[in-house]
Amino acid sequence: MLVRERITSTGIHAVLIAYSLLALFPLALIVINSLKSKKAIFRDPVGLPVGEAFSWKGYASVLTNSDFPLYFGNSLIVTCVSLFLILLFGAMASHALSEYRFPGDTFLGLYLILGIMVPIRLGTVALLQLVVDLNLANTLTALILVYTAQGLPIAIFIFTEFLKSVSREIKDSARIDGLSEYRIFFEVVVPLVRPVIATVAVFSMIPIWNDLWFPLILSPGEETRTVTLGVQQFIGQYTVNWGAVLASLSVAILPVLIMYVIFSKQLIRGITSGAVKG
Amino acid sequence: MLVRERITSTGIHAVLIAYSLLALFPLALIVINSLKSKKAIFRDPVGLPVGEAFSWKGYASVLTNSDFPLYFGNSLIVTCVSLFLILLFGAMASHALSEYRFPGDTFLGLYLILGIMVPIRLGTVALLQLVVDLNLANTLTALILVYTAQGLPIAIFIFTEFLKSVSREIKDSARIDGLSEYRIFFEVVVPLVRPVIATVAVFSMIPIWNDLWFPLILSPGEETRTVTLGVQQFIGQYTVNWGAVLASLSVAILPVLIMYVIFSKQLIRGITSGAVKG
Amino acid sequence: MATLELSGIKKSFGAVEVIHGLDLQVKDGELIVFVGPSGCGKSTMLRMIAGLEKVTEGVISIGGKRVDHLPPALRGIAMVFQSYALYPHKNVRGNLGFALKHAGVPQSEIDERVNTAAEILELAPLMDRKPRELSGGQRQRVAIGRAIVREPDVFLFDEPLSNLDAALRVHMRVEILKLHQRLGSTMVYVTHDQVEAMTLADRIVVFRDGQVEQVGTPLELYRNPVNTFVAGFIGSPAMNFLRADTDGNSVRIGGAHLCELNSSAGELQLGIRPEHLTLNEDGALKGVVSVFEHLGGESFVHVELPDKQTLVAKLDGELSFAPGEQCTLAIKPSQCHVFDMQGRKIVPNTHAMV
Amino acid sequence: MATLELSGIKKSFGAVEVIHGLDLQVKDGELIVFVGPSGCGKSTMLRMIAGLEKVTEGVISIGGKRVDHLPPALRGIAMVFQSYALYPHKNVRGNLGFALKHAGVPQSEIDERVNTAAEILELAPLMDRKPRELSGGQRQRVAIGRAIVREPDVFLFDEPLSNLDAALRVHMRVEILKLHQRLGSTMVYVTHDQVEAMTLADRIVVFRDGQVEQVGTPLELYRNPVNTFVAGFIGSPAMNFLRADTDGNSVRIGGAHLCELNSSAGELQLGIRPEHLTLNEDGALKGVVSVFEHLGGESFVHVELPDKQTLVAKLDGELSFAPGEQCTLAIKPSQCHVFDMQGRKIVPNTHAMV
Repeated sequence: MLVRERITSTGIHAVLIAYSLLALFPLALIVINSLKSKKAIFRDPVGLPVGEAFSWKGYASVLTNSDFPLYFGNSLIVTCVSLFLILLFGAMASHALSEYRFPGDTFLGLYLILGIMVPIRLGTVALLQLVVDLNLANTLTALILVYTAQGLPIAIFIFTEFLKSVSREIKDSARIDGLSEYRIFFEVVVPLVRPVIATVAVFSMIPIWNDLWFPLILSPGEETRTVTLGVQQFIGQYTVNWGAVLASLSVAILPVLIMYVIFSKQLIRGITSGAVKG
Repeated sequence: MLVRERITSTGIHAVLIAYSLLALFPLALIVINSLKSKKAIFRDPVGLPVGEAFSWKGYASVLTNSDFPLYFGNSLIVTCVSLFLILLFGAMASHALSEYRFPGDTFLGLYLILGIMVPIRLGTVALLQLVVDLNLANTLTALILVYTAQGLPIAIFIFTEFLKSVSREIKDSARIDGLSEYRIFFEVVVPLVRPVIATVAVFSMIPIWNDLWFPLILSPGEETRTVTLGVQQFIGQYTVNWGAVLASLSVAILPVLIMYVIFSKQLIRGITSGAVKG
Repeated sequence: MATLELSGIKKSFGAVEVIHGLDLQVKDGELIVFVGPSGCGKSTMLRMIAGLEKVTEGVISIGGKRVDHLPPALRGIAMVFQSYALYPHKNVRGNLGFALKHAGVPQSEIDERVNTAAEILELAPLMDRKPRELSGGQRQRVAIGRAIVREPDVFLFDEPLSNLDAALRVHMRVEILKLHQRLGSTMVYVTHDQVEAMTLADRIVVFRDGQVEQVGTPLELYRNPVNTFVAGFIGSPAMNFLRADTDGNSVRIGGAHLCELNSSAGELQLGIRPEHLTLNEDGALKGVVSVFEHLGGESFVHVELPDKQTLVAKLDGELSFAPGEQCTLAIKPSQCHVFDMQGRKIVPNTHAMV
Repeated sequence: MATLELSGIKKSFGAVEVIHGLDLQVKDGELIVFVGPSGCGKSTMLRMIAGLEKVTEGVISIGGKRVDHLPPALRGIAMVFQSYALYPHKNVRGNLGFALKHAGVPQSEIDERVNTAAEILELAPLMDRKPRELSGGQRQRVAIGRAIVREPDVFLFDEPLSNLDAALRVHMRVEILKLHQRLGSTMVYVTHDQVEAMTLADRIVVFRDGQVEQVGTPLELYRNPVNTFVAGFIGSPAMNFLRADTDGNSVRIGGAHLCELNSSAGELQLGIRPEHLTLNEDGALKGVVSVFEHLGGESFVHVELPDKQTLVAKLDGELSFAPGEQCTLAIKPSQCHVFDMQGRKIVPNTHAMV
């Protein structure tokens, strides 16, 4: 079996590299074009940024002419905090639903998950009103709250599915060892479902990072703009600063790659244990 | 246990009604305001459309001045066909991954699911080029292909998780009874995972129906506009025809409600079996 | 080392009562086995003693101190689970010492107690392994070791051998018996397997539908079951039950006189253990062999009586019967158990040989 | 009703060979049991016969016709699975008739065959129920019925009783034996339980690590196991194995003369079945009782010999020993099994009483 494991491990790395090349091609295209002049972009979109085609102008306009670092920081704060809240509340709620019996547990479980079916965008008008009433308009807090609410239903759905498979006896055993319910959750349950947490983290992160709708509506102010919104300023009504758009997209890809590196080991373990027979 | 079941069933309906009221409040707000004049909308956003506030103008402009029915049909075609393809290919691929052993099955499983991590939007530039090369620009086919690709990874991830739980022996038994592999899939496996299919259907549908990005980029033409894109025409640079926007949003909610009715029974069964201890 | 007292224990889940008032005194150092079919409430009762389920009504005392309001960690109990329930990310030493470390016991004492437990269970060579690197039997030994280091007043075992294969189950059963002899602790052991119950228990508690059917030593239950449920549950192969009738003096099966009994006339059930039947040409039970099962050292003969009732006899392994052969069996009246039609034991006043 | 022939069967998963060349002839109407610990390849062999796994090398013939290239449905087999594998959305009648309907059998014949099977298995009152409305035993009867309606040449059973509780397992075992007596079909039955194997089989095939250790009738295996694996696997409680040595004439355990044997001098293993040991003051096996297990009708005494070897004796249920008591056991030399240190049986030339 050891041999087979080594083969599988090598194979997984091979497929990851191949996949990365494939998946990164469009990204590479963006990065390459971000280093070219506008003319060169349209003349030869797949050409390399060499000779006269090469241009720093995109990056220059992003980093000097705009508040790009601010936007980037905003995006980072909103995404990380929302993600943290989604994972924390999602996992804890699912743990409670799968572990404790209390009046209305079925109803609560349904209630928490039903959100999958109703897109939060349909409530935009009401949300905007609420945000204004709470004096949260043009704050990152508003975005964080909305994204947490948006990400929770599916996180709870997936967590509940996996937490069911955590042995009840191991939790009882910890209880007899005198651990509090919180320590049981953090010291016994969380280490057992780490791959699931990584999976949920990655696919909860993307829609938050990429969202345009809520930043536009809830916090379009100069101070609270996110990267995706910030990029829009280079897309004018009639002319588009393609170099700058592509340069900012290049920088915006960074956190996705960082997340990938952080979570990949756990994620692969989660996916293989899910996709491949034991 | 029968009593408990009845209690649970009544309770579930109670919670569903309560939830619907809560979830439908923003929708109701949209519908109510869509029936009001522009002035009335801003003077009293939660007021009922009575007396002088009442106005058909929004609907009138949607249904007469625009190609709204066309857009609606486009959205419907794109969503239904994409959904059908996601469910069909997703379920079949997951079945193959969980049922058959073949060289590279682990790698293929990884490859199919890794898409969760890389948002398809990052490949927009390359996609646009591909679509133009294939002469698919401004066709619904382009949208359907992109949405199918976008929805497949998470569909496969969730299907694989559930298909693992389908007893291997029941499939072997069908094989001994002489069923072909396709009939085993459609007659034995699909009926067993119907609630999962409903769940995946509902949460794959919403992002497709609501998407603005790809219709804008791949098929912005007059003939192939979707509802969400169509609504944009009422949002001018400086003036917004709010009555028309809200009226079109009201109509656009319809299919979500219809899906809800179609899938709710299966979906609730799926969610309760997931969220609640057996 | 302590007594355990249960008095008037009731347990309901919602409107459904699953334990209907249970009283039991467990003596210091006694090994008590809860046995019964699945769903009879035996595991629920154990989980209530552990504090993992709330008691709906009644009092639980350990060593004379009422504990039913205390959390599990303060009750002085340790529990061994069916699935071992080891922490997968800790090695054997970490698993053994975890509860003590959490309770703030000094490291030197933890080491001492862990090493003692490891020595008792021969775990010393495994101390640095993770649970996934252990076999089923080794995992269960670690689980038992984890209970030992806590030096509890009462050990609780929840079907600890169910996940092991047959050979290992026999081996671990003897290990647990030796452990009890060595530690002399009070133990409560839950199982659905009557062989485990018979071999391990000082006293057995037989559960059915949340009710205690009988409490007694293994031999008391074997020799004097109070009803057909206990009689059928204890012993393998299971006791034969035959419909018989009596005129107040003579017990007859299908018209044939079997033994004498002073009671009111009417129908009754006769319980006969397969191992008490003997081949005897003059026996009262004549019939036709329907199935013959050979186990090597012994054999089971299924005999169909003229009135279509069947019974199983456990006979010598040297014998052989073909289906359809005639067979005549005898039973000593003193080894017959007489039950009424509701399954309750009737104690006969006099016995006489056939 | 047909013969089944396996010749030179090998099976590899990737680079790992799990069946290392297997030959077996099953006679028409024979009930063959594959038995062995988990992972020994017995289920894989059954799945190859069914056509659910490809054969890596070798030939499978049913009724003289080679079938290993055919899909399962064309091999003339029917299979009963451990988890019953009923279609949950079809009722009992639908489950029974499904294969025939799919094969295009006319409805009148389907009805006839379904009704016959239902009658044999007493399923008539359950015909309109869904599988989830049936008990475990009823589900297994439906699964068997589904095999019967197909009127196969060979029935295949894959641990069909493993999911049932102990009492029901005994009952269904007898049912299967009766079914075989009634249908007279060729059957292959896989189990890990030696009791099922002993009671059901015409012949038993003992598997270990993808190899056949021994093929024979239950009594042949019980009386003449070819090695310690078969000897230890068949029979309950398991055979005792004692280290002994011989000078070419006398077999000694811990220095005490036990029996005579003509062979080369050296170490050997002595196999003694617990049921062949008797209490006897003059016996050769003197030791101290370490554990005493009482089962009612019989009891197991664990005795530790002076050289620290232990053995188990199965004695009368009326006896009682306390741990630490002296105990002397005797064994007839003709009931000793002599194995070399590699576990292979040595057939002794002469025997003599102690």
